[in-house]
Formats: sequence, C-alpha cells, structure tokens
Amino acid sequence: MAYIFQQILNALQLGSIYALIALGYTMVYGILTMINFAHGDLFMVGAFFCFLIAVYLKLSFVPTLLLSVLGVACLGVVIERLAYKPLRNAPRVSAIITALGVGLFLENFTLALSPYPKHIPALIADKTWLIGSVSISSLQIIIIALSLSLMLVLDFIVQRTKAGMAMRAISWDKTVVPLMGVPVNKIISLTFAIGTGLGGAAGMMYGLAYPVIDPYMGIMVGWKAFISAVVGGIGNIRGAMIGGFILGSVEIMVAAFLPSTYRDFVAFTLLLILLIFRPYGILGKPNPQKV
Amino acid sequence: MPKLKAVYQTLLNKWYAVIAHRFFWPFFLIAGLLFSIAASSFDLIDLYVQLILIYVGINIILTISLNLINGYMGEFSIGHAGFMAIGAYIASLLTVNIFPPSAINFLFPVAVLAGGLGAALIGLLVAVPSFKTRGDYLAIVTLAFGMIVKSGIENIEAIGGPRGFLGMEKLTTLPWVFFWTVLSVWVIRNLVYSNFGRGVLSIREDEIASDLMSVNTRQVKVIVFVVSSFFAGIAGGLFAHALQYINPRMFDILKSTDILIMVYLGGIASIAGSIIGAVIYTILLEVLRPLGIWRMVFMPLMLVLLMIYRPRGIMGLREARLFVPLRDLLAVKFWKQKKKEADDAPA
Amino acid sequence: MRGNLLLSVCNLNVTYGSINAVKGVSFDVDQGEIVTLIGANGAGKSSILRTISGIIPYQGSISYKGNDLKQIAADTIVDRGIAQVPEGRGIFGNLTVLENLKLATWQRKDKNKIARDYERVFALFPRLRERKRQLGGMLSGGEQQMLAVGRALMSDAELLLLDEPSMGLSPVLVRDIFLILVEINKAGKTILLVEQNANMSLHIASRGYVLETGKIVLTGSGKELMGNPRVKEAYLGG
Amino acid sequence: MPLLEIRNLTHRFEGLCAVSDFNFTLASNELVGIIGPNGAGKTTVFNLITGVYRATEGSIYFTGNELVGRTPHQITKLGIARTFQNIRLFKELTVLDNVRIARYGQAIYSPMEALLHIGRYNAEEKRITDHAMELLSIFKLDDAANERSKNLPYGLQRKLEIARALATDPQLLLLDEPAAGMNPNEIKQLMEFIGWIRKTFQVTIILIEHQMRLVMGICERLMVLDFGATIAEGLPAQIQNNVKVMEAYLGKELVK
Repeated sequence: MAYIFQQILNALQLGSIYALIALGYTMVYGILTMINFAHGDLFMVGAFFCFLIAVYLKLSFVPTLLLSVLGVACLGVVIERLAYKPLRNAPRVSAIITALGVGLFLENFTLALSPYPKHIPALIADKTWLIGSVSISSLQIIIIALSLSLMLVLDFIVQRTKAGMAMRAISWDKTVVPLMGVPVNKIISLTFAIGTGLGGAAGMMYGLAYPVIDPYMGIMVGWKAFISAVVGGIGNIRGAMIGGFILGSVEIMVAAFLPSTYRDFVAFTLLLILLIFRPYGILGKPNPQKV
Repeated sequence: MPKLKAVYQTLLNKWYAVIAHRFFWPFFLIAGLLFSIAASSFDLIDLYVQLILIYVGINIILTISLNLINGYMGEFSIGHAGFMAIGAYIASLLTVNIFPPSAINFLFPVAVLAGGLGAALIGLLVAVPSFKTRGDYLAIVTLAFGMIVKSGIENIEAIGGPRGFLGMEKLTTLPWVFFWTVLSVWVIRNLVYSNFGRGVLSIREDEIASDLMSVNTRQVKVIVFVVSSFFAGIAGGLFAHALQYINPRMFDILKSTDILIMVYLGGIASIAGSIIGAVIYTILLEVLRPLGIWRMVFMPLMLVLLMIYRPRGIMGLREARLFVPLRDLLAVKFWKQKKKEADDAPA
Repeated sequence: MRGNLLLSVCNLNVTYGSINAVKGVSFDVDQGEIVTLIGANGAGKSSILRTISGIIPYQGSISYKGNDLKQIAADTIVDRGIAQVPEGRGIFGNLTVLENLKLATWQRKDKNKIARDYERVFALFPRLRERKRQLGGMLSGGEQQMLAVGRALMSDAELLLLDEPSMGLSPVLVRDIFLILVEINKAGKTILLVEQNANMSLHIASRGYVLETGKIVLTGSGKELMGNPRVKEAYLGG
Repeated sequence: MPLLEIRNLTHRFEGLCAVSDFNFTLASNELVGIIGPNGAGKTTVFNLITGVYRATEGSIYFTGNELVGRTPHQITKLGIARTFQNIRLFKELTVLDNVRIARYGQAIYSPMEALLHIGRYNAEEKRITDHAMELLSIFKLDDAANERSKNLPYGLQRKLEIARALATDPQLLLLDEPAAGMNPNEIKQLMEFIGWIRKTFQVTIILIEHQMRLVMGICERLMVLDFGATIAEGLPAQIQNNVKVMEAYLGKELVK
C-alpha cells in the first residue's frame, strides 16, 4: 500500500513537469494553431540556464527560477519574431518545419558549446518527511506546488484578464483583432513569453529532480509532453494538465510493476489506444466541418 | 540582345521537344545501371563516395515515399523511421538467420522485398486511424507509432534489444540501390499520375468535397499508406545491409525529422523536389563534415531561412516536366488537335 | 452644401499578386454623412475598407481629418477614430457578448464614458443585454450583426466603416439594421457603408459611389443614383 | 417510381433540430427550389441526401435505393451530384484535374495497374481525359484547362464547380445557392444557364436559394423551410401569396 502511495507521489512529480511543458505547447497552439516543436528544446535551455545561473552566479532557488524563466521567455519571444512571424500567413507545415529546425538548432548549438552532460547543484536543502512509510522530499513538494500554482495562474490569465481575452480572440480569428485596436503582435509575443517561460520553469524543475542534464534531454520529454497536450485535447489548458498527469502516472506505474524498459512501449501504446477511441483528446472537441 | 533571347527560346523549345519524346529515358536508365555496376565492381570511384551515393539513393526512396503522405495527401506523418526500422529488421533477420549463406546474394532482393511487405502490412494498420482523424491528431498517431516501434524493438532480446543487430553482409551495392531507387520513383510517379493519385491530391485540397465527387477516400488512404510504408521498408532493408549494423536508436524521431526535412526542403507534392531535397541534404551533410558539430548548427539555420523565403520548399507544388506523363502535359494540345481534325473532316 | 471633410481617399490602388483589385479610386466622406459604395461581388469594395483600416497594403493616399494614415499601424487607427464592422461580422464566437464589446475598448482609458457607452449600446440593442453572458457563436445571424455594430460603437470612433451588414440576413432584419444605422448617424456618427444591397443602402445614404471592377463609374446623391437607369439595370433588378 | 423520395427525415445536432419530419417526392426532370431564411435547414437537407451527415430518423430513396447509411462517394456513384454554398474547388489543382477527379467513380482499373501503368490504365486514362476535356469545352473552359482553379475569376469558379458536379454523370443535381454573390444582371444570366444545363444534360435539379427573384423565375415547384420544418410547398405563384412564407421572410409584425 505504502509502495503504491509512494508511486503516486512520484507520478505527481513527473506528471506536473509534463503538464508544465504541455501547457506551453497548448498555449501557443490554442492561440496560433501552431505546433511549436522547438518547445522541448526551450525546456532543455531552461535547465541549462538554471545550471549556468546556479553555478556561475551562485544564486539561490528563487532568483535562479526567476532568471531562468525570464531568459527562456526572452528566447521564446526572439524565436517567434525571427523565425515564426514571417511565416504567419504561410502554409502551416512550413511553420512546423521551421520549428523543427529551430529545435535542432538549439540542441546542436548547446551541444557545440557544452559537449558533456552537466550536473545541476542542489538548490534546495533536501529535507525528507516520512508519513507512515511514504517519504516526501521538499523538492517534490516544491515541484508539485509550483506546477499547480503556475497552472492556476495561467488559467486565470487566459480566462479573466484583458490580455487573456485578446489571446482568445486571436485564437478565434486573428484577422479581425486589429480592428478592435488590439496590438496583435504584442499579444502573440506575450503568449510566446508565457508559454516558453513555463517550459523554462519545467526545465529547471526537471533539472533539480533529475540533476544530470544534456542538450538532447528536451527531445523525448518534449515529444512526450506534446502527446500529453494532445491526449488532454490540444488548445485546452485544463486538458494539458490532465494529459500531463495521465502520462506521468502511466509511466511511473509501468516502471513500478514491469521492467523499466517497457515504460515507453506501454505508455505510447496506451496513449495510441486512447487517441483512437477519443481522437480529439479528453477535453478536446472536434471542429465541426461546415459544408 | 533580342537575338540572344530568340536563341534561348529555340533552345528551350528544342529541350521541350526532347523531353516530350522521352526516347532517352531507357538510355539514361541503362547507362546509369551500367555505370553503377562498373563503379562498384571495378572500383571506379572511391568507396567512401560509393557509400554516399548509396545513402543518396536510400534517402531518395525515403523522401519520395514520405512525400506521398505529407506532400501529395497533405497529412503530417512524423513516424516514417518506424516503417524503415521494420523493413530493416525483417530483411536483416532473413539474410542473417533464415536464408542459407550460400544463396544470400540471390536472395537479397527477396529479403528487401519481404522487409517492404512487412512494413506495408503495418502501414495498413496506421491507415485505419487516418479514416477518422486528420491533421495534428493523425500526426500524433504516427509519432506514437514510431516510438512504439522503437521501444518495441528495444524490448525484443532475440533481435538484440537496445544493443542492436549485426552480422549482415554488405549486400547493398550501388546497382541494387540504383534499381530500387528507380523503381520507387517510377512507381510513385505512376501512382500520382493515375486516378488514385488524383484522389490523393483531392484529399489534400478538400476531403469532404473529394468524397462527394465520388472519390473513395478510404481506399485512397489505404493505398497511400501501404505504398509509402512499403518503400520505407525497402529503404530500411537497403540501409541495414549498407551499414551492416542496426540498432533501434537509428530509427528514432531524429531520423524521422531528417526525412521530413528532406521532403520540405525539396518541396511538397513533387517527384523532382523529393530527389533534389534528398540529394542536396545528403551531400551537404557530407561536404560540411569538416565543420564537426557546427555542421548541425548551420544546417537547421539554413532550413529555417529556406522556409522563411520559400515556405513551400524548392519545388513545392511544382513538377519537372520530365516526370509528367505526356497525356497530362499535352492534354489541351491533344484535345485541340482532335477537335480540329473533327472540324476538318468532310461532313 | 458640404460639411467638413473627414476622410479623403485619393488614387487608391490595391493589388493581390497579379490581380489589380482596386484601380485608382478616389472619394471622400464628410462629417455627419452616410456614404455608400455599391457594386457587385469582386468589385473591390471590401478591399477599400481594409486599406482604410490599415490591414492591407496599398498605393495612393488616405487621410483622416487631414492626417495621412499610411504609416499608421492597424491597431492604432481605431484610436484615431475609425472603426470597422468587417464582412461576415467577425464576431469572436468563443468570447461572450460582453467580452466582445469589451475587447473593442482596448485603446480607451475613459472608464466613465465606457460605462455610458455600454448603456447606449444596450439601449440600442436590447437583445444584446439579454444575452450578454452568452458566447458570440451562439447568437443568430441578426444578433451577431447587432453585436458587430455595437462593438464598433464601443470603440468610440467617429467614423464607422460597415462591410455588407445585410449579408445573409432576412429582409426584416436588414431593415432593422438599416434603421439603426440611420439612428446612429443622427446621433453624430459618420458612416461609410459598403453594400451589395443597393436598394437599401442608397435609400439611407446621402451620397453614393458605384464601383465596377475596381473603378468608380458613377457617383451622386442617393436619390440620383436610385433614379439612374444604369444602376437600376444592374443593381436594382430592372 | 419517383426519382427521389424522402420520408419523415429528421436530423438533430446536439439536441437542436436542424431538419424535422421532412417529406419530399421528386419526379424525373423536375426543377424544384428549396427556399427559406438563413438557418432554416436547407443545406442540411442537401448534406443528408448526399451522405455528409447521417440522418437521425427517416429514409431517403433514390431510384429505389435507400441512401441513409451510405457514404458520400457511394451516393455520388448512384447518380447524385452537388455544388457548394461557398465554392469548394480543389484550389491548387488544375481545372482539368478538378473535372477528372469527379470521374474517379467511373474509372475501371486496379491500384496495381495504376502503380505500374499497365493493363487498362492507358485506355481508361484516355477516356477520362477526353471526357473531361469534352465537358470543359462545352462549358467553354477548355482554354483554361491547365490553369490552377484558384486563379479563375469568381464567376468561372462557380461554372467549373457545376461542370465538376456534372462530370460524375448525375441524374440529380443539387445546386446550393448558385446565385450567392451575384448582382441582378448576373442572376439573369445564371437563370438561362441553369435552364440550358437542364436541357443539355437531361438532369433533374434541386436548387437552394434565398434570392426569390431566381427561384420564382425558373422553378416549377417550391418548398419553403423555416426552422427545419416545411411551412409551405406548391407552385411559385402560390408560394408568393402564402402568409406563412411572408412571415418567415418579412417577420410577423410586418405582415400583420
């Protein structure tokens, strides 16, 4: 029993990281219907920023987090301006391929600068509490709490604020939005800043939880988070959270009861089956085709 | 100046006439085949260059087959390397464990073919979700499929699991690559310029309208996925016997990304584009090898720039006249001739 | 007797690729007028409105209250006092009626006046008040058109550009919308109306221009144009 | 036997009744108009006939075959073709290919013959291409055969869409608001054009329109829909004086 609770806790930890990345995907997709395939690599850059700041500036947890998020958010905005904005009216796949290119660029550029895996120092005093025979670490609590609160903040921004209203309007029809006096480019930049900033936060969390980082770490995690976003129903913020937690739980549970090499196999097979039965994800709705 | 223009125009017209007659196709093919045989048996060219040519051929097969799904049909498949893996493992298992070593040279095409058929069978399975979902959701299905294949192979100890599989002889030679490449280009071009091919295009343009214009969209999708994965499997078999070693990581998402890049670099829905894309990408990677890791920094940058300035790729939605059947190329001309003959005929 | 010049369009050209959609069009709108541009599908009417709102590039000059609009970004043109009701209404179906109205106040800072404007819009369109918490996508075509007009009023513009407000509405609704336009005009807004429904728009317009394949071919007061045999033949059904 | 017989057809979207208890009989060579205000369910009726939507209740018989449950391409093959309210051509494809695609159901060769360009392929392709060119030349579109259809002017796109529908060899042609975006002058031409098509291709036509001028001018019989229900049917002259129809179009208050 305790074992199961322990695994549930692990699942929550991994799931909240997936959920954070999935949120970034969903943000950008929901508003621009563009899959930002470089998102997983921005997550990786977040982990590297965290490493740089913690090692060279020797800052503590909170400033490191803020600086990493800010750094990745800026990078996200720059990428949007330089690489995606020129393609806003081009065929959708061109933007997707560009995003793939940007992702490859980030991976290999990081690799060129830092050929060996790096070790992130512990930024949080590692305390562990025992409840019954279940152990909870301070890091786990921080990761889960931070993810959940970021999701709530994001949901608030999109649903309740004026900027969020503009984002939703852009997602519906971005050609009409300027007629309302809304500066579309600024709102899109803001969307990218928030989306990629969340990815940066996730990168740092991941780096603290699994301290060895390398330039290719974003690929697999990124694709998995993308799949979570789709499973939840892409474009849907709550769906991304649900999808992230589902994927995290499935992976941890498979690893707990089967040989760990089966993890990806079972996880992806389950997701595939789910998608075949619910093609638009758990909270997603099919776009009714108008004839 | 005008004189030069006139000369240019006559030359262009001559060239079109040559293309229209197409008498040189067989010569070209025979010459290519002879050259590839000679090159590989008498070591006319450097072994390293031969290997690159082999990769060029394999990449053309991969690109053209993925272009069928992503370019002609307008779907977005990101799991092409998965089909390649299936072909590679089936063909390797056959040549290493099943076929008698003495007859291996003769049975090699059978092994490659079996790899292709195996991949085609799986392609049939992937076609089924495409009946219901489109766009991003179908992309995820193919992505998940690619990952399942990779992690599936990693968990089968009998074929080496994550360590990979070796023991293949170097059976992939230049002539074989030439043969399979020409075959795949020819077959896919044939498919595109047929009733079914037009069905594929109409699905890209507007699936509902296509169904309402009597196109059996399910049938078309099945054909596309089967043919595309068949050739990916063929490419896998050739790849395994060129490298003589395979492991599951070779067929991961990065490999699929490579193929995607070649498709969109060359341009969607174009045979010529696929060939150009595969050739440029493969050769550029080799030429830039001295740059080391920075090569992989510059390549994506170039891709991004290309997409910004030419969002549809080099040959996007255009075709070299060479690959267009005469009937389609000259349909209007033929029609006018016929009409004129009918008018001229005595009543 | 003409009033103050508000909007002046001079030698406007718009091209899409190789197609020349608007060819050297010039016209002007005075303060307090209702001016209509009529013409068939593809005559270039919508393109003209889009250039005024700054969302498509053009050659030629457009000036508003004597200021050239060429270098001004689309989202600040609204602030200058020009609001557009786009073709097909452009309602955000995923926002509520209230949010749709609120979005149009993006550039405005005058809180008190905004509150008064909500009341004015709801007084003009009581249906919108009833449905203010509903999603824009759930409204009927007529309600959406009301919302689109209401939204343009919320941006507190002096000049309203309307792109085919009658499109896809039944005759009774078209009549309602046009009556409201007259009312809005009387309350001080200047209106530039683009329409295929020449009958209705010439009826309420003080002046009209007839566009054919990107050129202005006729101009005159609403009454004059209605009596013109060429207009009768082509747009009023003989 | 009637050409088309619709019995108690009902269709609901998420509880909303788009079409309710629709009954309709059509004889060969008729030209019938369906009119009604926006959102009355006219296009839904077309979507139900052509199999885009599956009816919740009721049945549709065409030359004795039940259509409910069949896929759109099967229905097209039985002899029903349609155009769309907002033109849905295959934009990036040539005019010729747009028409040839509509011959998909008529071509007889197997995928294998297509892959290798052997067997019946050549003869069939020639037949399809000739037929398509023939059709295009009847519509005076043959000079534009190699043009991408998106480059045609609006009027020609409408024309091509009708040509494409006729390429499926229909017995019944469904036209969805063919006059959308046309001025009175163009509508007059369109009326002649529709009459000409009817004579030349011997097709039965159902026409959706809310431009009264057009339907009154050419239709032999009219159905009026409002909120998914049939509120009137009969000869154009009868419809014109029908109170219910006036209400639907002009609003209740106005009529009283």
